[in-house]
Amino acid sequence: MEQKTEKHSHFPWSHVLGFLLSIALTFLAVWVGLYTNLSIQTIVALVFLLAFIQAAIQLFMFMHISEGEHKLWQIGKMIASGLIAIIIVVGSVWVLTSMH
Amino acid sequence: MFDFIKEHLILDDPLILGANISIALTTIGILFVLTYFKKWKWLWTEWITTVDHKRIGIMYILAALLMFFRGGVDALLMRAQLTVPNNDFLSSHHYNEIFTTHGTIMILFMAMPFLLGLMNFAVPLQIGARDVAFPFLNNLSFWSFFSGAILFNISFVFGGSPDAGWTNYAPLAIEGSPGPGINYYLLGLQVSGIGTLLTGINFVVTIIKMRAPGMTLLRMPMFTWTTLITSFIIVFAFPILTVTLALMTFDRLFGTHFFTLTDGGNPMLWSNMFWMWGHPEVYIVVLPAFGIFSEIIATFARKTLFGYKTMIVSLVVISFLSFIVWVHHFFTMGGSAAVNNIFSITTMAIAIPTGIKLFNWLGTLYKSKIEFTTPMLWSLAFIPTFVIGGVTGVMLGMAAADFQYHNSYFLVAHFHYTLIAGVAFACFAGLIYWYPKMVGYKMNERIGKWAFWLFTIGFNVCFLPQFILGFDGMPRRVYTYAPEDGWTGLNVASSVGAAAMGLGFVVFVYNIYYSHRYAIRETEGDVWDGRTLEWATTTSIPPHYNFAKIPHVQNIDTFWDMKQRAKKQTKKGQKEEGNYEPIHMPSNTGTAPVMCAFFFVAGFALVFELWWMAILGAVGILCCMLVRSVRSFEEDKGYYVSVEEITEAEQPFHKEG
Amino acid sequence: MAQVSNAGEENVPLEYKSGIGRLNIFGFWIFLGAEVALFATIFSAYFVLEGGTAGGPLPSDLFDLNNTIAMTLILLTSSFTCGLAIHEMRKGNRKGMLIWLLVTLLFGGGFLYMEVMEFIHLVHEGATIGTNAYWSSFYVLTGTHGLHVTLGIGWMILIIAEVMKRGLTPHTAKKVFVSSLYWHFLDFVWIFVFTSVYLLGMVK
Amino acid sequence: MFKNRKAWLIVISSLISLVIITVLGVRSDLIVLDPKGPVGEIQKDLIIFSLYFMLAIVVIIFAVFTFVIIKYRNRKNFNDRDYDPNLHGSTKLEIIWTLIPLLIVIALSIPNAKALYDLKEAPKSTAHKEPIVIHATAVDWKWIFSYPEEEIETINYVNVPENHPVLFKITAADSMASFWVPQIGGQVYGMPGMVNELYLQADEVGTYEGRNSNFTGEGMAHQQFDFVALNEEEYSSWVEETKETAPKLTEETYQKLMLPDTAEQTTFSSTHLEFVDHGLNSTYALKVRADHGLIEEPIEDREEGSHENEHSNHGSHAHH
Ligand code: HEA
Ligand code: HEA
Ligand SMILES: [Cu+2]
Repeated sequence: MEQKTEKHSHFPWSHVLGFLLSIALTFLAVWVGLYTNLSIQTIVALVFLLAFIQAAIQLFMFMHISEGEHKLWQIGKMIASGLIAIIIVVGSVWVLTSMH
Repeated sequence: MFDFIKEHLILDDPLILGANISIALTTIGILFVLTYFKKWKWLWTEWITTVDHKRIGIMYILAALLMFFRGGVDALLMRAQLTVPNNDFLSSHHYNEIFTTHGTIMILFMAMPFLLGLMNFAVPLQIGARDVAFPFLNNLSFWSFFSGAILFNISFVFGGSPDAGWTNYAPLAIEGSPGPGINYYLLGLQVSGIGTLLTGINFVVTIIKMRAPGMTLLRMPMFTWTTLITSFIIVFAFPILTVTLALMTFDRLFGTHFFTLTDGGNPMLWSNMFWMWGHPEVYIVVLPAFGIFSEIIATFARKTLFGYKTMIVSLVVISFLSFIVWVHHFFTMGGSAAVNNIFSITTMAIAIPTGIKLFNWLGTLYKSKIEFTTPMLWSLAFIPTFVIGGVTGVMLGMAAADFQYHNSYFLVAHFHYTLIAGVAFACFAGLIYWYPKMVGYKMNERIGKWAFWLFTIGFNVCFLPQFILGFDGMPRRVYTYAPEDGWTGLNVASSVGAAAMGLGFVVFVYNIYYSHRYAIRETEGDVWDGRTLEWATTTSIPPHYNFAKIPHVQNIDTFWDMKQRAKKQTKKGQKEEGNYEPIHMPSNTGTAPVMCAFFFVAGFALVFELWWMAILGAVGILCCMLVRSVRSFEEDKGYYVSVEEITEAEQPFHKEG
Repeated sequence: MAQVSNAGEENVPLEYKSGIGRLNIFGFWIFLGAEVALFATIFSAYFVLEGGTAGGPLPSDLFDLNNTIAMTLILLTSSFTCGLAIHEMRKGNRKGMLIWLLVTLLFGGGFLYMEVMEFIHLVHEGATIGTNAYWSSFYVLTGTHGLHVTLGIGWMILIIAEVMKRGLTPHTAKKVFVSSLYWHFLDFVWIFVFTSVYLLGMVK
Repeated sequence: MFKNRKAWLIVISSLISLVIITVLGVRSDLIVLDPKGPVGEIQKDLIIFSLYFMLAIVVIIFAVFTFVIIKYRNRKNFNDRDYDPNLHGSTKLEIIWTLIPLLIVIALSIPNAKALYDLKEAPKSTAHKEPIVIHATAVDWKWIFSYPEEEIETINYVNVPENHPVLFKITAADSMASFWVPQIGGQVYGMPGMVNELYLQADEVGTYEGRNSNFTGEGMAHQQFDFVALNEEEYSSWVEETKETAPKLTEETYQKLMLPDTAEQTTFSSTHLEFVDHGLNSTYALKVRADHGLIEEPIEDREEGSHENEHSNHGSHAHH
């Protein structure tokens, strides 16, 4: 079990960085969505990309997902969750909009 | 209040009136016996509040057997109605309620708890653990399953059963079924679903974190593997069910518009969400069954499992594929050719990993030394019968052909061939196999074989003709048909088969009684010459702490391996004397059963929209949660089993050894 | 359970010190996986029913950019302060941890307050849970998230009380850590609520 | 009991008689396997094609299974040379039994995909003929057929000319139903607020059984109709005659049909499409029932006017 926490016990660099990044990403998403003239598909793709990056920041910088004796299981579990989530959402929309 | 009861108690139907009376009498009888023999305290401290995974497992199995009976009686009633054309034994309304409760009960309150019971009983033993990771949650899981099951079952005498099929499709279940029946369905499943989800989490953590030293992932018994993968599927699939049920509950109680015909709701969304859970669900029940068969076949073939690693790979592949095939349940809904095509392919792809498993079982039998014990008979019968179920599944998976099979008896035959040959056979096999561990003696083999042959032959006589009925255009869920349809002969055959199955079940249950009276009690732990750790306990019924000393694992089939090595060293094996250390165990919980009683209250209240009672139930639940978290302030650390007690409990070993 | 032995190494954070602590934290990750599936299902309902706005006001007319950005920033900040609390905890600074937890709670309360105000406003504008499929799914999605926040607040209060009473032990540290995971997860979900409901709701 | 031969005899003879019962049960005229039109034909061919594969698989597995359990059963003179308790796998075999099913799945997928696309279009053999359009609407528990061109509406039976493609536009007024004429072709769902298209064609004059096969409540078992294929002249004269003699369909009569009940075969010389299209309006039947006091809560008419709602069809319900 390796814990890398004690290394940065003086100043919470990773937290501050994560926080700033999150704020930046949020505003970036707002800007892409509301203040550009991209096509709607591009906007949807971009803002979701940004959302996923931000979610990853939460997981790694705030939630310490890569800690604990079973970190690989944890990370694997969350990746699988993400995959299932995408299947559920994209699958449902695809299937139900294909009905006439 | 009295009026409320009078209004909803079903008294106008002789069948149900009879059931009412017999339920009332049985309840009074049980209460009387408990009081007379002063068993209340025993019941409470030894069973209701227990956190011992073995006892929880046994309670699951008892409940499942009871539900098998209920679902089975439903089935027999349906078969009685369908035996001849234009029969008026059951009205359409009754028939509809009965097939709905039959399907729901068999899958959710029979198959699931039966398998969860076997997992609970066997898995911690197989991995050499003292209990599951979260014993409190385990008790909570059982009771929430149980209160959900009871809630669902009382519908039949109080207020009316759900009648929209176990799939409960909208709009029929919203605009077309005003009574409380559908609410019972929604809330009964909701409450028991919570229990299942918690069990899933519990087993993932148990298996990943609590294995005995040396038991690497690739040394885990196959049943443990299937439990692990099943638990992962549960963790991903049951939340979908939770949401789906909740949304329809909102539609029915709070006027939302998810699945309604009015105001933009989309009834097809229900089918979509239901099957996103529903398809993984059928693999949730069949994968542990595969695990059970793997254990039993390896044990009685006296041979190690063939292709252990590919078995695992195929498990993982199946579990992933199970999430991307759901549309095959509604190919006929009018999706585009592209959608149907993709989902046809993913569906048929499941045949590949399943085929690998099947051939590996055959490989296990190759160059083996088969002993035809009853658990082995059930497991062997599974192989050819399940193949029929599986390949017909692949036929259904071809969307263009499914337009002809859908909603026909071909489908009914398919899923009984998978559910019964896959799941019910595994339940019987697993129960007989682990029975000596549970109670200390084997079930009678001779009676067991009668039950086996009656049930399996009856099963084929019942469901094989149904494939043909499907080709002859007989739709499912019809309460009657006309003589001109030409379906009479095969229906008669089918009903005869069902009767034989019923008889087989009765013989099976009788065997429980018979063996209780007459079976020879076992004196040591290894009654079948087993291969995995559950057989390594010194006594035939493991003590509540399972292992006095946690075993060290060096191989797959650990216990077999240990025995082989012991044989080589000395004839008797080394005697491990004393040197016990006190064992830490969790204490019992009264909070969970009480909390689940409140679940029941809240669920019942919502069924009838009794808001005050619902609030009462909710407050009760919250209080229990609060009590629980305040209790854990005290760092409830359980208790220690003393060395003397352990030495005492491990006695038989010394006598024998 | 007992057989999960204590890892005695010095630099192991408190919450991982006890066997039960490690079990609970790992179990909580598994639970979060289930939560992801739960929210994904609600999202799928939301996306499928997105067009069902007949007979009610349109979301793009009712959503207010400043309000949502404010809510998002509040929740983001609370996630940050919650992280700081864990940071302090790992330094063994009980007081610092408690302060940051309280700050987190304050932000959480603020978020809830804004959400409730928003709901009231929407209801006034004629968008109730029964208006149409769109608004039903809107309220269930944001409401489920809000309910989680409420539970999170209640839970954290209990844990703060416990830490005040018994100090930082492996037992309490584990609880703080698990509740922080929960809190970050709420922010995790909110990112997607913000993106798909509010932001895209205003784009369309 | 089960140790001796006699028991095995009983078991085996019952299994054999089971097979005999089943084989006898297979009459040659199982309707799904005896199609009378090109659509059913495509599906039958696919079914038979897959059936060969499945039978082969079943036979192989049964054979191997029987062989191993007889050869390797533990018995008095068991030959221990046949026993290899540590045989734990064979990469070669495992690859083989992964690849063969894979090939079978591919072999099944291709004709299936082709059939799926073919079924979305009018039958090829009669591609030169303009399909007749018939709307099929399921109402608890009856089928309503509307011929918009011919201005005819029939209840519980539908007349079509033989050898002529028919485009059914399938929808429902209340529950989700499934339109199925097994001998002519496979089914598709009808759903309120949505229209599914299904091409069918009968190649032989005759009356075929059609029904709703999806569960819709109490009367579902009786929700049947006659699918009648006439030759072209008979069909035209039926159209002519009906137009002249059949009564017009009033909205009042139609609303009676919206109540959940079975119905007699009836004919009208105008269609309900004049006042409602269930493919666009999913609440018509509910409103009628609310007016008759059959549903507790009335279906509200919104201020904006119910017609607007109906036509602002949201994505998935879009009408083609
Ligand atoms: C335990 C339960 C269980 C299991 C294991 C399965 C397994 C499978 N099922 Fe089944 N199914 C149900 C329970 C189950 N099913 C239920 C309950 C329903 C109906 C619900 C309802 O509507 O009420 C249903 C309905 C159902 C449908 C919907 C039909 C319809 O409504 O029109 C379909 C369609 O594709 C389907 C397909 C399959 C397939 C492809 C498999 C595959 O997993 C089978 C794989 C196995 C094999 C194929 C055999 C072994 C393999 C080999 C020997 C290798 C060689 C074989 C080939 C290459 C073909 N099932
Ligand atoms: C694990 C699941 C499981 C199991 C084990 C069974 C077991 C049986 N099932 Fe069923 N079945 C389903 C799951 C299951 N089923 C599902 C999901 C459906 C779909 C429901 C729906 O459409 O919504 C279904 C539907 C279904 C139908 C179709 C109904 C219809 O569409 O109209 C039929 C018809 O024959 C049937 C028959 C049987 C029979 C005869 C048994 C037999 O195995 C039962 C054996 C009998 C017993 C175990 C009873 C023993 C008791 C006695 C002998 C006591 C007798 C005493 C008295 C009568 C007082 N089942
Ligand atoms: Cu399926």
